[in-house]
Amino acid sequence: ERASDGQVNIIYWQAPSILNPFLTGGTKDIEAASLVLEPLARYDETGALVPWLAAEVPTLANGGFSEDKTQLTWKIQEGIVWSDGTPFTSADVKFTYEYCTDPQGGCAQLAKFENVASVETPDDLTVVVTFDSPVSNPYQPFVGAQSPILQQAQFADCTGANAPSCTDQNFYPIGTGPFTVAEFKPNDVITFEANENFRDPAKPAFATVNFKGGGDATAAGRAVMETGEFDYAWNLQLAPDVIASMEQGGMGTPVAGFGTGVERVMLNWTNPDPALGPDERAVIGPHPFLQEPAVFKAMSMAIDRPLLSEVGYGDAGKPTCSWVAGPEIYAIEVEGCFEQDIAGANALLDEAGFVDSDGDGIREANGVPMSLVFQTSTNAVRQDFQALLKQWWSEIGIETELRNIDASVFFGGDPGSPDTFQKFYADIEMYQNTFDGTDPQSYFGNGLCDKIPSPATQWQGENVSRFCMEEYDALHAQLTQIDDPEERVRISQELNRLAFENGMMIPLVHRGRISAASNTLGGVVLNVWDSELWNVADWYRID
Amino acid sequence: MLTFIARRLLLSIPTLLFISFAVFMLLQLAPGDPMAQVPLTVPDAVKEKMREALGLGEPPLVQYWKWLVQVFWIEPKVLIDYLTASSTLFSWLPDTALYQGELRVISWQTRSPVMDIVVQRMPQTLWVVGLAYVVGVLIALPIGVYSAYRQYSVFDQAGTFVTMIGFSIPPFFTGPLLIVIFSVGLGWFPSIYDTTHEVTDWDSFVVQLQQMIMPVMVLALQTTAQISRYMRAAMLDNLGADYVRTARAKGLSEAVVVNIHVLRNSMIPVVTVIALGVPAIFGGAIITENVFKVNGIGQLLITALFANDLPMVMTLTFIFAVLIVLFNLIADVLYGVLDPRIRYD
Amino acid sequence: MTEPVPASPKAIEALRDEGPLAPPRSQAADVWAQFRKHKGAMMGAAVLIFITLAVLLGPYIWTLDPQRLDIRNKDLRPIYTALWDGTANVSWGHPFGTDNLGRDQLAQMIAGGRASLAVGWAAMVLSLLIGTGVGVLAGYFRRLDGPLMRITDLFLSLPILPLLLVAVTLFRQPLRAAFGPEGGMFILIVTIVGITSWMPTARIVRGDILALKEREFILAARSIGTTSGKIIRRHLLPNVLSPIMVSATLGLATAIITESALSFLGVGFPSDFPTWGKMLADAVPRMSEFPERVVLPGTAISLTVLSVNYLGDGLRDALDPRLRGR
Amino acid sequence: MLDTETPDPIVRIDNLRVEFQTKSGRVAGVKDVSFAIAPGETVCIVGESGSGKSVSSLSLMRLIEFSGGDIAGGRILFDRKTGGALDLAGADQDLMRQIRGNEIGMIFQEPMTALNPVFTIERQLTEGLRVHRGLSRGAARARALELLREVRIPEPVRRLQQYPHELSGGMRQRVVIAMALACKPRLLIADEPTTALDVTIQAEILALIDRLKRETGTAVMFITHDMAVVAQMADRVVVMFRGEKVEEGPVARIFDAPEHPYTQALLAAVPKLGEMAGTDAPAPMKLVGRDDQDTDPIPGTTTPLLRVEGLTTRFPVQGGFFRRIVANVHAVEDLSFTINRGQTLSLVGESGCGKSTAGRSVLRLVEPLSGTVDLDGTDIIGLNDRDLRRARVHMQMIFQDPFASLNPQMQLADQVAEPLWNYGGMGLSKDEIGDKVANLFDRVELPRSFMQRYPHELSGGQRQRIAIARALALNPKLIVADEAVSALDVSVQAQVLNLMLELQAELGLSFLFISHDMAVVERVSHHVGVMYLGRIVEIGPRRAVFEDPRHPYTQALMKAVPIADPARRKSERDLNFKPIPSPIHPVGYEPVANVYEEVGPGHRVLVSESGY
Ligand SMILES: Nc1ncnc2c1ncn2[C@@H]1O[C@H](COP(=O)(O)OP(=O)(O)OP(=O)(O)O)[C@@H](O)[C@H]1O
Ligand SMILES: Nc1ncnc2c1ncn2[C@@H]1O[C@H](COP(=O)(O)OP(=O)(O)OP(=O)(O)O)[C@@H](O)[C@H]1O
Ligand SMILES: [Mg+2]
Ligand SMILES: [Mg+2]
Ligand code: NI
Repeated sequence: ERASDGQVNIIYWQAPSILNPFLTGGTKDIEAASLVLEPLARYDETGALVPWLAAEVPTLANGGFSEDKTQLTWKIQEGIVWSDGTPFTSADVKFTYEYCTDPQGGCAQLAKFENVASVETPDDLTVVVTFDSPVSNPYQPFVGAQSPILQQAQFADCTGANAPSCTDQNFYPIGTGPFTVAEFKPNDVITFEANENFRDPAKPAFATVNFKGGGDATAAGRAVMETGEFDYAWNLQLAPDVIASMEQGGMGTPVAGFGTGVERVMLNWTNPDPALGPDERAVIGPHPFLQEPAVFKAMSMAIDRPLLSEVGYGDAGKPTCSWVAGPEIYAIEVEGCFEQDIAGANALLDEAGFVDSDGDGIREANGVPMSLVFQTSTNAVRQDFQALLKQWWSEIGIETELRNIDASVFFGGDPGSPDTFQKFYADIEMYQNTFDGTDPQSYFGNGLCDKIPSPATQWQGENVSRFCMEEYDALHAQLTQIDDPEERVRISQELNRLAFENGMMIPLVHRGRISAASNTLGGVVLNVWDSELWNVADWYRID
Repeated sequence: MLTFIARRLLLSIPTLLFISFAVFMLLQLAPGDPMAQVPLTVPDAVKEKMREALGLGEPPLVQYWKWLVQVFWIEPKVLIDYLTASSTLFSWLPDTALYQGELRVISWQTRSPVMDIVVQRMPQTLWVVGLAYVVGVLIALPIGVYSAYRQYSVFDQAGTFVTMIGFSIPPFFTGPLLIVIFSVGLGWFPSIYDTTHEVTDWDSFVVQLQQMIMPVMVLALQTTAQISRYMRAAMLDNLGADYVRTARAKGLSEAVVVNIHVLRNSMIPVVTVIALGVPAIFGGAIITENVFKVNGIGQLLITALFANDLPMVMTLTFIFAVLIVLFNLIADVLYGVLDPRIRYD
Repeated sequence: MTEPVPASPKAIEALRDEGPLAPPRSQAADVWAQFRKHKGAMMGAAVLIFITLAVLLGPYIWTLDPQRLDIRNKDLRPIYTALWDGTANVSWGHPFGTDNLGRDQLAQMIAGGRASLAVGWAAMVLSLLIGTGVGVLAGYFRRLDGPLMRITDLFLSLPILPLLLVAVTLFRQPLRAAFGPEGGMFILIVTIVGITSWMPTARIVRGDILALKEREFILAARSIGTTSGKIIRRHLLPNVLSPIMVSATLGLATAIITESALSFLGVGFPSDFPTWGKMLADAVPRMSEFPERVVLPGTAISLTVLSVNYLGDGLRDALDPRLRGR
Repeated sequence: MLDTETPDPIVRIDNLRVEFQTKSGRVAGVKDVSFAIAPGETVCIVGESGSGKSVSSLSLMRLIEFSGGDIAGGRILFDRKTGGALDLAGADQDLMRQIRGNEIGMIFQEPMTALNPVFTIERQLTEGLRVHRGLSRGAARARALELLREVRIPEPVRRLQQYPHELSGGMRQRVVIAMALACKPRLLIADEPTTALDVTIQAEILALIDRLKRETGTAVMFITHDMAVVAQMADRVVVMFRGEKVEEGPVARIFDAPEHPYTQALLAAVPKLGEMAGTDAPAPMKLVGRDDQDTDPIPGTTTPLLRVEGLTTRFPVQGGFFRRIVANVHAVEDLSFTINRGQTLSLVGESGCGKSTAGRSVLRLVEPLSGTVDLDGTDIIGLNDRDLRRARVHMQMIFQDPFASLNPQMQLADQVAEPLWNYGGMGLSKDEIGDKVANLFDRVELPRSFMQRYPHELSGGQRQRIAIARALALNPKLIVADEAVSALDVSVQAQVLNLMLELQAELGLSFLFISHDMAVVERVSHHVGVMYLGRIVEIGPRRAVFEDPRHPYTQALMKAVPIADPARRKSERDLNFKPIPSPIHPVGYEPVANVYEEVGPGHRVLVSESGY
């Protein structure tokens, strides 16, 4: 029954600062907003697409997706109303498209609407999305937590340049979701109330949501599992032994799910030598020695992936040698990849002529010592990884200097900061990222030559390692043309292999996400393909 | 006295301008771009527009001037409007409408007026950090007095020992330690501060007390350590003074001699030390706030910093500077009030 | 009553001043004698010397590399836990135990102490130099008082974090190039802690100088032709030593703790470079299973601060000839 | 001899011994002291600094415990109003609290610090009354007012609301006396109540205590080191020396026929006003036990060394919103005098009349507003900083407070050598400087073993000799001695004075001697200038000024000086003092120029407005 279970307390150790997902890139903001704003369809915990506000997912099979792959027709469920009681119509969907694509607006999710030529509304419940060219994956706009639907009535005056200054709208969006915003304190706490007008009269079970932000993962985990103050803690990036000991608290349990995230070491294909000056660093290639196959192969061989996985993620991690390790079908198996082979690595390097010529324990490549600056974000597990990798590489005569940067700076993408992962002012760096849904095509696009970040693109661009290979580009182009699932898998695996064997990066661990839920909280289904709070309407209290 | 205050206030204006200018220029030096949060896909032209909307791209001096106007002209107008419209104290005044929708100081991070957020954060900071200061002082004073009165006694030695330990243990250790003991082990207090909690009756007040007690104690430990040292030194200075002997010769009891005659004199330097410590309250206690999730001013500053939210950082820093200058003045005035020998003209 | 009248009046004897009774000794011996009487100070000195020697000589005696990971021997408990817990996982090879990656805790304590003490002392000395300098100049030269005190206000209102972030981004590269990653960060941290913590010292010293300046012996020094510089050096500085000492002891603690807070916030030394503060911060999540990991560095920090505090107390007494006589 | 003891003394101290716990073991502050005080009697305790006077009195109040001492032996029998004698030495502190302030009142030495600076006079006066008498606030206030009237404070009603710092030293001391008298104690202990005060105020306070004693019959224990005050006040005298009583007797007997050599020496060292009558030049004092002494008069020369003309010094008083100068303290106003080589000019006057400022202005340690200072042909006022520093070689200063004028952190030899270092050693090598310093120590009769010591290890007299040695180091022509002996015990004072006179005779030094003590001035000066409110009201040869004072202020001053002779006691009626007007005048105020009338050779008297 609606609103019968009192309050649910959710803690995110990063605090949301805005509730309009079109104006922010932060997961915390998007997931907080997902309690209120909903898309037409979203991914479920298996990565499968499920209709949400739409009546069904349009496909080629049911005719919702045109044969020429340029038109997608959504049918909206009947009887959906906004939380203010007004009906939800296709006009709102069209408005959302216009809102985000307004050139003055600075929409953060513009990529979702990249190929969209137009959005038409033949009637109140029908939305037709037309693409400017055939697309193999049309489920980008209005799908997933990153592109939900805004209410036209509320945001009509907030388009274009007005978007950022509409504080009220951005803080208190009206949505169709199970909850409405009662109070928003930026960077601190949000109070939600059950939506009176939610389409399922029995949901949500909770009357209010207390969404707290800020702090650190340890405290969040402790608050759920040890003290029981909170019911749900998001994304606990903690060492497995720490999580295990928290579980001893008996108030809650960790929930894990495997998504697409692979913790990997990116190798810099350009020369990050500080002497080159800011505009030339990370632009001019090649790296003095990192592109030597012997070098990156030896580095990979020196790694004990199962150990890393165990130390860093426990049950929530699996060693991997794939760049895209999930969904599993796309992953590749590499012979001997999980075995550490220091001797072999040393032999490989010796053979390739990288020897320690001056006896300081560090090999030289063309006269320069093989010394690497290794950066990553500040996070206990990553620092442990760094230490382990440093040690292993030192055993094969490669010296590493560690550096860690605050996550908000490292992932902040600030073109002015020298410390972003995109700028890559280091030899190697470690992080993971994920993609939405289960189709890896656009993610594989991150290895294309034209996605290289550079000053010209304000340092934006996803090909962070500056890996550039004609063969790879060609193969990826092929992938975009092919529909046959099996063929897609084959090409994907091939792309994976190319990336691994040519030293784009060194995959380490396919890591799952761990969150924690209170033992008294029912209905939690961890979804790594969409917002973790995707089914919050189904949550209830176990007595 | 009044002219003294007025003159000092007048003098503090150039000081504040100087400070704000220096801080502004310093922040300009910092690399960073508020467009950081804007995703990669936004075209350059759009970004340029957004940048202009935020007042970037102009020479620093112009930006500084704009900021000054916003802080000293537009924000006060908003404040007056608010006071005359909805505050309990001044709402009898006719509603003013000074604020005509000019651009206020906008946070780049949340796209909302900085002042609104600051006002929102104030209560937490005041409740916790402020109360911690008060508690710390209240504990420190008796310790200082008694340590001095029984100099080199066991109490004195133990006091020194404990306060120095309190001083040397960082809050990021004491905080979690208390949490492990009292929240996890005993389950007495919550480990996470609820900033939405409102005190309406006795029970909610008790809840408020429970959630404040640990952060307050962690912070108070530091204050206690310092203030009790000052108090002890001041008491020692005064206990040997001639007037103490006079007071005793009058046949006054020890309690009166120490707690009235000596204490009153010893408070003079200590009160100024206390007053000078007040601005730090508003600066927040970043680490303690972080540990207990008291999202106060400290947390605001650090998130703003990491998110490159210059208007927020600048405004907070400036508020801090204002408080420092103000409390410097208050300390001086208090000195004069407490010590009749000081004359201001 | 009858008073016996001495036969020959030796009145001049009666009028002669009594000189100091004890034979004169060298100043150093005097200071030492007084210092030795201060039990706390002696203890403080002993502890401090022990800690200093331990971190300086430790690496030669305990030669394990603090950064060496020995994953098979991770999470060992300190040897003493075997006293009450027979099943504890201990090893004589790691008397203080190991951390979650198998780094030897004893070696880390030694290496961490080197860094923490170095940062503490260097930052303290820097802040004392600036603080005393500004305080003396502001107190002594009327004209400098206003400007210098405004600058003090400015620095008081500078938040340390923005400053650090700015400094890190501006200077890290050149410093790293010149002094290596750890050396560069060391210089940065020391400088930042130094220049953001001298203000209280400056205020106190200024106040004391203002008071001292009115004392007659300063006027006397002027009347015998002592120049301002020499007045400051010979007459003022020795007399403000005691407040400076107090600032110094508090400053050392603040510096060590600020460094650890910076590590805690992730803007300090490289992550594999141990300092006491960082060890403490890193161990906090596992505090209940492995209490020794917080207790050991925590105790080290407290002991250092305490011993410096007591040492300062004793030195202050010993250096002040007025107290020394008693 | 046998004392004629009153049968029932109010307090009787028997074999008192007081010890202090110090770091170097237990030391005795008072070794063995016995005496008694009868009702209505004034017993003066005299002795030098450190002889145990204060310790005895504090023991009587049992306040000694609070200064770290304890009564190690002896009895203090106090005759309580009710119920006979009580041994205070063994009484507990609760009982003592009832006695203190109630049956025994005490006046302390330092009026400046004896009052709590942050409470009003009313509060401090009524406190004791309310504790002991249980008076209501109003009644206590009425009584306080009455007390203030009794001690003759002007405007008593206003005083009640004032704070101690708003009162002058004399008024404060009266408040302290009022406080001690509040509960009509039967014994009043006065511990050097006038030492810190001007002669004029001292005379008033002494008269006041004397009158109160006569009117109320209170017994008074009067502690002082000033024999002149003893002569004025005492019925009986107890002489103390290094913690022991050495002599006791009626005042006339002590002065006429001192028995103990210490008493004899003490009395010989006291300069008595009028002693030098009939002589022109000063001469060293004859001290008991010193046979080798040269007491020839020192004539000096008549060639001028220092010529001061129209010297004016004002201190600005800032105020108002912009801290502009709103008024000036006219500290020194149009001062003119001349000092001859080898001679001494003394400036006398009450506290605040500008003596120190005058001395410092001459040396330009404070910047004078106008006037000329000509030292041996050098125009001091016109010099720039560098030349001024050079010129300082020829003029040195000795300060009043031997405790404050030496750097506590510096060894004595270094302090004496410092002037030499400052001038590059004056052409001496390092060893020669060492020799010179050692010679200076000999010169001022300090053992060379003191060279490595610190100031706090020396007595006041020894320190003042260090200050003299420091002033002599550069062989100056002129020494300004600002109250150089005021802080010293009489015997030490005599030695220091003699030393100064000897030095003058030998080295031909000139002194500008600043003092408020008329007897000392009479002893050392060739010429005397009497200052009032920044002006010299009378100046001339010492003999002329002392034997024939012309200005009314000089005459009043002379009258106030107590004379160390019990036969020449002054009565209260002789005293007639007006309060000194403020030297602060608004900006723009131009005082009239000084006009003098020559009444004798070199003897000039101010005839224009003086403010008196
Ligand atoms: N608190 C103390 N601790 C140690 N010794 C003390 C203390 N107070 C006084 N004395 C010693 O006791 C002796 C007597 O001191 P007391 O103060 O009675 O002298 P006094 O005659 O009053 O001198 P003055 O004329 O300077 O007041 C001195 O030798 C002094 O050093
Ligand atoms: N630095 C100063 N600033 C302002 N006023 C001063 C200063 N020094 C002295 N005065 C004032 O000048 C006047 C003369 O002071 P001065 O010290 O010369 O008197 P004095 O005769 O030496 O008194 P005492 O006998 O107390 O030493 C006093 O009213 C004093 O308050
Ligand atoms: Mg005394
Ligand atoms: Mg004077
Ligand atoms: Ni006899």
